[in-house]
Amino acid sequence: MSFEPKILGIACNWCTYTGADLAGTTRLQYPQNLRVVRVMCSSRINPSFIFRAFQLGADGVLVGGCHPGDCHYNTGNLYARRRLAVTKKILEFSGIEPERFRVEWISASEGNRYAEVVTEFTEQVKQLGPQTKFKISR
Amino acid sequence: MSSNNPYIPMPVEISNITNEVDTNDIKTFRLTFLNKEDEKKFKYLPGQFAELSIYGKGEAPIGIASSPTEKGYVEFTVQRAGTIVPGLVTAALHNMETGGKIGLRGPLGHPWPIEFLEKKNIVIVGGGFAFTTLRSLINYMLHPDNRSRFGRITVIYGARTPGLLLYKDELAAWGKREDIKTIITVDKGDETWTGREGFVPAVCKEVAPSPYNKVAVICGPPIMIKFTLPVFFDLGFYKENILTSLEMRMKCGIGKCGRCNVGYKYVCSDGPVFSLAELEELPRDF
Amino acid sequence: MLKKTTIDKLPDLAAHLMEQGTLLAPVQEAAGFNFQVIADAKQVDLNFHNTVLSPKAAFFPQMEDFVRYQTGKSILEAVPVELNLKPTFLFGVRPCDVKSFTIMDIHFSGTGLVDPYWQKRRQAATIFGYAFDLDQPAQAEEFYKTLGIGAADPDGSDVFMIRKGGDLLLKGVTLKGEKLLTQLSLLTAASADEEKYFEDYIIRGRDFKTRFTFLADKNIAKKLEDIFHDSDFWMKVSGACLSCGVCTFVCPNCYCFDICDETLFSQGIRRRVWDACMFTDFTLEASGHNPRTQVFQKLRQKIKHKYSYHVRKYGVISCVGCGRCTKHCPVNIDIFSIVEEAMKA
Amino acid sequence: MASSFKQIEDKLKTEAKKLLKTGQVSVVLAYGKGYDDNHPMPYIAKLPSDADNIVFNEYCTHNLARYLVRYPKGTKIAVAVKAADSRAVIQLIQEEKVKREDLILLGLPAYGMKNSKTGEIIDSQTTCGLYNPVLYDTLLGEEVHGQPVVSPYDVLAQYEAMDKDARFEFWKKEFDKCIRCYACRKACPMCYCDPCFIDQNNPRWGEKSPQSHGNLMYHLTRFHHLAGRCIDCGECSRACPVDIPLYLFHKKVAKECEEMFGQASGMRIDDKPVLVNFRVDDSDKILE
Repeated sequence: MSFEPKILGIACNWCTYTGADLAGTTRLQYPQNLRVVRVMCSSRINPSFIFRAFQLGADGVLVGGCHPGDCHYNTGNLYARRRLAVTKKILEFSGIEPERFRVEWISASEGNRYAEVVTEFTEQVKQLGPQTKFKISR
Repeated sequence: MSSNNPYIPMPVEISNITNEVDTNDIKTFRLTFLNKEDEKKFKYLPGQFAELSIYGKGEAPIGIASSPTEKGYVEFTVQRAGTIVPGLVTAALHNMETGGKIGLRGPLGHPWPIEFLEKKNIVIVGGGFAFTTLRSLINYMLHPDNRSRFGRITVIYGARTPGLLLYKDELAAWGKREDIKTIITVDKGDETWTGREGFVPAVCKEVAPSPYNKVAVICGPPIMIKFTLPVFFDLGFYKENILTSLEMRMKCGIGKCGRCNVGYKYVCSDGPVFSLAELEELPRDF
Repeated sequence: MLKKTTIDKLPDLAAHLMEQGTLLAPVQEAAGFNFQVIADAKQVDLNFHNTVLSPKAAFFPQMEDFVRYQTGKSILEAVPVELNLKPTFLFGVRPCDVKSFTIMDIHFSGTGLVDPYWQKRRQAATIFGYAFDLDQPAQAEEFYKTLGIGAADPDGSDVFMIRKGGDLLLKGVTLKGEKLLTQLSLLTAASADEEKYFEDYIIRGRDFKTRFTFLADKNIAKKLEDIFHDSDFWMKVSGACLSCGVCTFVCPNCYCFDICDETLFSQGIRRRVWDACMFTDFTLEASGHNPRTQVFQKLRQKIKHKYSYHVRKYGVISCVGCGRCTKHCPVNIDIFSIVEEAMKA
Repeated sequence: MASSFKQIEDKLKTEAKKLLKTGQVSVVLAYGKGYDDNHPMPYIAKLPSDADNIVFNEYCTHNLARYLVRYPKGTKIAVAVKAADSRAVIQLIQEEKVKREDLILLGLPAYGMKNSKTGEIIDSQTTCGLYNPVLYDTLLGEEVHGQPVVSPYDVLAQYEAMDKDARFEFWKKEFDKCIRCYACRKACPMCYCDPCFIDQNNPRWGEKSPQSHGNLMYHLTRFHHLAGRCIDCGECSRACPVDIPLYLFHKKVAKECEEMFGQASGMRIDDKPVLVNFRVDDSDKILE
């Protein structure tokens, strides 16, 4: 049986989550490995969410937010961009593959792009294999 | 490891839940033992406490509200605690329903000194939610088997509003009895309130029980205790005859975990009941 | 009867003990020596002054599991964790640390309810005390002489060991220890000279110089109670304190603990974990009220617990002068100096 | 020519006495005698006579900015600052924990500080490698010049070159040593949260027991919380009783922040901490 990664998606309510809805209503096909959690803004994401996701067994984490400049709260994703960049560097230096963590800007109208990103990211994580470093053994 | 291990709780079932106050954050839980041996082992007197234990949430030390004369169950009146740090155990308990199973570890601490109270006239002063172990004491003393061992009993109980008075039915029942004098006061009444208004210390001053052969048992919020103690002291009560119960963060409840000390006394294993004379020996700070 | 072996043969001795049970002995780590469960007999190393962490963890581990439970399931399905202990050999404990066990005994199994975990672990263990090297000066932090503990006191050990050049002299102090020594066939009998050396060494150890001040239990307990409300004094001595937990975690006598429910994937364990009176949440009540928030109150609690409350409650100071707290304090707070100053205050 | 420790100590005493006498400040944060000469302690002078107890020698490594947040706002404080301490003060001012006008900074240009635990010289290997305070009101001694300028990030090269699996093993081994005494966060001048995220019980981010996963969560999140704020004083690593090289990770995060956002922490009062700031033209490249 091939490896089916578990991927946590954290999506902003206004853009990416709506984009995901659009991808669904337009009947686009994309892998089912992603489990999406909706947050009000990408800047709501506490870096601990990401560490915790990896600890609890996520093989990858995908964060989706509005394009810079389009934030529903004007500047939320601009803060998030900086913060999540740091998160990525920390993950990298701690020894986990940084490719397991990805931030994408996907607007509400980009259902296609959403499907593309999810497909691509799932494939990427699949290549990396199961994430065992952070994962807490049961 | 389970037998005689003081850290392992015994299983109990919630057989009844009473909503005590109109703010819905204080409930009385009636617990029955699932193992009959545990019930025999759980011998307590008024004033003792026990750890209510919910796996996954933790433990909370709560005073026993029922009297040992009530057989077959124990009762605990629990307030949903915490504004800054949520009280995990009390919140979980409040979300439970009849039939839920929790753990119980106890009885812990020292009770009100029953033998010392015998043949004396007793003034019981309670404030708000801290009335629980006093209710246990009153019910214990009022029991037909015990009533003759004690002298006159006066109860002074205050709460912020009428809706916050605990055990309303029992209060009414005591009011009708001849062998107990009950004085209920609230800080501020509402339209339907016909009783007394005023703070507990002021009421104590007004009632002015004579100190002769009397013991005062006081339990309430710190602010009430702070102002009530001097009243009794001024009335001429001996310090040894003023009793109160302390509260502090506890974990083990058996004097091992080292956090609930006031001076060299652990509130859990040396208390929680202290006389004013004992308290004065302890430092006034933590 | 005094027995002996050579330091070269230490791995053999260790291997013998490992056959009979679990061996805990000092091992060189990056930050210094520490007691470890020995897997390879060659690891045992007696060339240490003292360990970074105290050996209390042998009887009072930082994590002690009480109960396994599953969330969402009934309490009736919770399973108490059984302690299945093999005989344990605690090898190479310095006299001051051995003394700490007897002090902790009073708290855990001597008074009130008995702590079953401490008691079981204690009963399973044989303690090999190991005298300090009297030819090396004591470290600047140490002050066990103040607490009346000699550098070569065998009290409390089951077997006591003294090093003589390349030899290791061993003597059974308790029946348990003596019996064990007779079973260890690789030990040889010591000569009369060595016997004398051993006895003299113990006596010499009593005069071994560490920091010293005259301290009577009752006096210091009383004195500290008298100055309890002297917050100027406490503010002064705690000025630098960061209220971290290093001093309590390395201390052989600190026993405060927290009971935590730790759940992962709906499998949980109720366990006790070391706690420190220096932590903010140590006394934080569920209501949000915290009676002890100031740094000086926390340090006062720590010092008074050891030198005053413990004396009032159990009749003995809960400190053995090992100096670990001072040595590892990030800001060099010295409990000995504070006690000395308190006596003067 | 740099001033000797003794010269600086004398000036520090005089200055502290003067400030306390004139009532310009109510507290002077400096160093005092410990139980021996190699172990001085942070010292809080409140009376002019207290100033005589002040010492300064090569072991006075503690970051005094740690104590600033303890005082109620508006307290006038004079604080002796070495290079890293002054950066911590600047960072605290940026974060509005203290006000510049409440502080008098007594600069200590110190070269040759030693770690009292190991006796090693403290340099850019474990700290920021600056010797002169960045900001001060009075400089008590001559500025240190002529020392080779070494990037504080040079020490990272060896770890960055590591294979990621080896690096994970390295950190896992280090974090597994942790006994969760929290000396690192308590010694840190920038760790002033109350309660710390790790002490929260709902949600609980990490267990209280020192197990691998809780340790990892605690340390990684702490590194993140100090991103762009850590001023590389190295106090956390010196405070650690089990010698976890926390400074390495802090240095790495600081380096990345500096490269991505073009701003080093604690250098200018007017800066904003990088993670509470943004530029519209921040590149998306930083996320790659």
